[in-house]
Amino acid sequence: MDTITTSKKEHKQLDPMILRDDFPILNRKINGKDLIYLDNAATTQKPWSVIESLRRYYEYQNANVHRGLHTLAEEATSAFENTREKVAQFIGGVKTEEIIYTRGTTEAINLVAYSWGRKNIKEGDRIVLTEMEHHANLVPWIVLAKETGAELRYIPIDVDGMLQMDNLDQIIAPDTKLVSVTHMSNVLGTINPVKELAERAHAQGALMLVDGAQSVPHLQVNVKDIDADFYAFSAHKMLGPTGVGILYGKEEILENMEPFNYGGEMISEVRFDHADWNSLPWKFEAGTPNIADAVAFAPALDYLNDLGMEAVREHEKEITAYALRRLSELKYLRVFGPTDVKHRGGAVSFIDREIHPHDLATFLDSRGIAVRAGHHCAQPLAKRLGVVSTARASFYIYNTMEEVDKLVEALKEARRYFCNE
Amino acid sequence: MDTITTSKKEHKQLDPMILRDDFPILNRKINGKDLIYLDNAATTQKPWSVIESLRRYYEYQNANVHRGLHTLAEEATSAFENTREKVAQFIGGVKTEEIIYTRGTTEAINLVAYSWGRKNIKEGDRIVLTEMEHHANLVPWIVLAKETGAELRYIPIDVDGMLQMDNLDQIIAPDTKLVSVTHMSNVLGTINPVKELAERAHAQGALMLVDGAQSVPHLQVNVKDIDADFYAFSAHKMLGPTGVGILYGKEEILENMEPFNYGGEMISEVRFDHADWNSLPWKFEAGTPNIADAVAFAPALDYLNDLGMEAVREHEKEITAYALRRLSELKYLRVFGPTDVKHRGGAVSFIDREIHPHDLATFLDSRGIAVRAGHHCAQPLAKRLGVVSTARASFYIYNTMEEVDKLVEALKEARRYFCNE
Amino acid sequence: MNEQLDELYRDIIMDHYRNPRGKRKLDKIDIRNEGKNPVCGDEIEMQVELEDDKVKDIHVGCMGCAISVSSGSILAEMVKGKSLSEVKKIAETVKALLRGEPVPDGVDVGDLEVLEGIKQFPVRVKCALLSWTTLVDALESHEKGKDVTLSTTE
Amino acid sequence: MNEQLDELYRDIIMDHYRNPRGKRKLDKIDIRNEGKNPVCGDEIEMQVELEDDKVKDIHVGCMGCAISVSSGSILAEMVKGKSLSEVKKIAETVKALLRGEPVPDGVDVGDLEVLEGIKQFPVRVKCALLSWTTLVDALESHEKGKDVTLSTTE
Ligand SMILES: Cc1ncc(COP(=O)(O)O)c(C=O)c1O
Ligand SMILES: Cc1ncc(COP(=O)(O)O)c(C=O)c1O
Repeated sequence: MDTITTSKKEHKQLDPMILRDDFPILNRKINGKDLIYLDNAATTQKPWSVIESLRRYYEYQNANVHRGLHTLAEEATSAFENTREKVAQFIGGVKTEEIIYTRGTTEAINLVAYSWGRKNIKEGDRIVLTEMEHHANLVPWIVLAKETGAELRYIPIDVDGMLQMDNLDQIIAPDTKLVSVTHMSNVLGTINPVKELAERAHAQGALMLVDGAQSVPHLQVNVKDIDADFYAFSAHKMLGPTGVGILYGKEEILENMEPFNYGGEMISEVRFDHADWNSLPWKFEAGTPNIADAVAFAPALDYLNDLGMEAVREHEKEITAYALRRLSELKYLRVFGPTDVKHRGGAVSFIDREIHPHDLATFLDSRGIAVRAGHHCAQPLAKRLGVVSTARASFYIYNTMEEVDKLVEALKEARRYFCNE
Repeated sequence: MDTITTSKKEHKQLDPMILRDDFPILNRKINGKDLIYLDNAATTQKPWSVIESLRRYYEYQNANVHRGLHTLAEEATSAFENTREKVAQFIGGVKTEEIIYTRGTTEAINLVAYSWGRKNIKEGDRIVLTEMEHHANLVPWIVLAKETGAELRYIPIDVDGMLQMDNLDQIIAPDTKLVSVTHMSNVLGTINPVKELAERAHAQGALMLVDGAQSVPHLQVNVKDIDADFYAFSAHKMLGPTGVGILYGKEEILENMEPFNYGGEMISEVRFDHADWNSLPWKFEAGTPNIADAVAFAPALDYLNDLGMEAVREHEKEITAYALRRLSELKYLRVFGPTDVKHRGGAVSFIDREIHPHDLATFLDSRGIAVRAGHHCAQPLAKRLGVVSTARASFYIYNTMEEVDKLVEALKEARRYFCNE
Repeated sequence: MNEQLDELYRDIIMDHYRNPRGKRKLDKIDIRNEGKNPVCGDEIEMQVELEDDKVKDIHVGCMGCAISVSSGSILAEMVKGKSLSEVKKIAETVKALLRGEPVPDGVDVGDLEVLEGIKQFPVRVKCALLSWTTLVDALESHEKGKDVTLSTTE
Repeated sequence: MNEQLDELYRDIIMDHYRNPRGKRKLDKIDIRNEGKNPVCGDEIEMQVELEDDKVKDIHVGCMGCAISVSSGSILAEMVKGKSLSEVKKIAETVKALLRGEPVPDGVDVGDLEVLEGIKQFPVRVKCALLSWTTLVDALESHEKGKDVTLSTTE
């Protein structure tokens, strides 16, 4: 790839202008304007290599996996398992037995709630979350707590949108069985101290689940260093196709869990009245998996590896710092989340005090700018922030400073349009 | 499409030789031979239109669905929901509220087992299956029966591989809460009288689930005519992409079910201690769905609609009848399943009395012929048939009589190779 | 593109948005209902005073975007003195306008016409419908003697 | 392609397949174990008679394809008189051959070499490994004083 130039510091830098060519959708016109795609926390765009990989799979290799004794089935299986190995490497070099394919982060967390939670969470046990969780890491636990009589506790956030770590011993108390926390907030951008939280969790004998939907795409993540027991993320938020997610789990924990879905592939033997389970990771992968998309996730990982996750993070810090500065010039905006980019990623939520976020999003769309408006699947957080919804611009590797400028211009224009300013 | 010629009887016929051009993979060479793909019961190949649809989606429309106020999100949502409408039409004109996206048949059945089963199946209740079920429609019920103390009963098969319908009142007895039956066996090819079974189930107050993984791709299915309460199938077995399945459920039943997975999209409101559910069908679709593949399922349905499901069925009857006749010439084979193609589809399982099915499959692969060998995810059935595994050739729209001839030739050759005949 | 946007945010809409009618809470409340649009987070509170099964007075308290607020305001202006069946007919008209379908006979479209521009913005249609659904639900339940406490559009 | 196929099904393999060694069941059984390859449905039953911790006699009953049967037969032929550590070493050699890796020093490859052709057929590698895994598991468990009743490869 020629998208990388080595800087003086022997530190790779990425040039969004060059790598934009790899993303065909960025040529699209929206309402007559160049598309400015700032909805990357919802899903990212895909490079040629991923799109081509899908085509190639269906044109040359398509077959069902695992049980085939013919060439296509062997090739499909080996491509499918090859991605699993890449994923295992990508998050810090874990075992392939510890990498389970799911549909996405949501299913990964539900798998834990069903297979681990329903066995291990009892009345009076405590599950610790934070006030900034996405519904995916909230609703499964609300339901589990209702079912079992367990107690939910939330680590509160401070005015900057950072976790308040001072009263932690009160919250992660001895009865705690699970601490489940997002690594990076999809609303505030906050990067949470998951390693420290894992340590606290383990000190109380609790397990640590990390929702990595927003972190794996943007940071170098090492699940072993964090010492997470479970780590969940989605391919579609990191250049990969929709329909593929990953649950990492420590082998000994997965070994002791019951399966989630039941059916083909996940069994070793079935009789009319009994079934035995297959070994890891297949025990958790019932039925025909999403083969093509798993295969096409590999070039997405290759792409990020080629850029280097440090370069990805550096670019994001730069563009986020710039965006925060430019947005702060607009006094009628309220911008949420940490102000120091050391503590945050590139999801920037804000409101205009006079224009409803939906009207703002519709207006920006008329300028070709795609932002999201709403509660971003974190309603309790929105309430905590005292708003119903916010607008959110979220950046990725192909976004430029110029696009930030255009966003700021359009926000000013919106003022003229809606408020006669 | 020019793949259709109208016959004298005003009845569409399909010409596999013409429509083969629509399937790029059929040009592949396997071990120097033309690929003869006879593993369609595992997964089918995909036409250009499906592959192109994936490319187009990622190049022009890719965005997350439902919550977006920008153009891409609107377009993606409308394409995603458009497939849902096509599916609703394809299976007999049901409501879109009754069509739930899943990963495949397996997940669809698990959804019912978790959301409906765990609420409605109690100790002493009976679940009725058949001896020919796929693990996907077996293991979820074995586990549920174990958990609840419910009883499993199996409708037996006769020597031809047809269901024995004479003692049915003993089996579908008053305590029965669910009858769950495959519409078409993936091993025997048998087409089961699901309409009659649904009537018997309903007469006892039980619900009827139909595993349609093998039927929807090959027959005209009308779930309303069958009066099925649930009906499950997979896109990848009917020209569509991997990673998409459908659960049809009657609206009033789905309304009264708890959700399965929990997270974004499936909620209407979330507080720190409580969550309310979204309306149908989204209540059952937590998290980012497999958007691209759902979108690309539409051209697969279009393709089948253009051919006409009657023509699909006619071609399959023809090729299956021919295959059964040719295979019966080889006296050392044992061929399973009904002999009359009125009662069966195009999955033909057989064994050579001297050559192990795996050796046979490896040999056929060396001739470019892809068949499956194994228990086909129906171990109890295999045992019932007195075998550990079988070889299976399964046909679809692009298979030709000539390919059947080549299969038969290769089977003879295998005899010469392994048995010095 | 400004033209399309201007179709959505016509002057009348913006006027209703800035000065919504029906803001005043009622003293005598015969029916209460709330409406929510879970996708957007729009919320509406509605109070109705009846007289002979007709809407005598109405309060519409809406937290939402320009479209939902102005649609609620137009509703407040239009339904006074109307019966359930008349309100239903108007709601049908709103739906038809938003979908670009022919409107039912015998309805004075009036201010409703301004809602037509919304049909270019499918996601916003729900915003415009929220107040109407909430009111129709409330009146229907009241007629059947049932309670209703929450209506949603999605 | 016949060449590749012939590499898989060499004459020696076919000979072992047609006349598998170790067919006879034992009278004195010190260790029993079963092996299963869930993907293929291959099943193996193994009986071992020990003498001073060495394999004195062995029965290998295998229902499976030519590869698993012949591999089991070769095993029966090779392990007599061998200790656990020696059997382990041979099993490692089998694995190495099947993966195309260099074989450990100090093992007389002998008949094992015929298994090399299998490496072109990744799915069949498990068939060849089944008997070896089953035996190693059995001996290891026996050494630790534990019971083993089932081994699987997948
Ligand atoms: C009869 C039957 N039921 C269920 C399934 C499972 O379908 P899937 O693997 O797509 O979930 C299959 C296919 O493997 C099948 O043939
Ligand atoms: C922090 C966080 N967690 C979980 C999710 C859910 O991911 P998915 O929708 O891919 O299952 C998202 C994205 O929507 C997210 O941002």
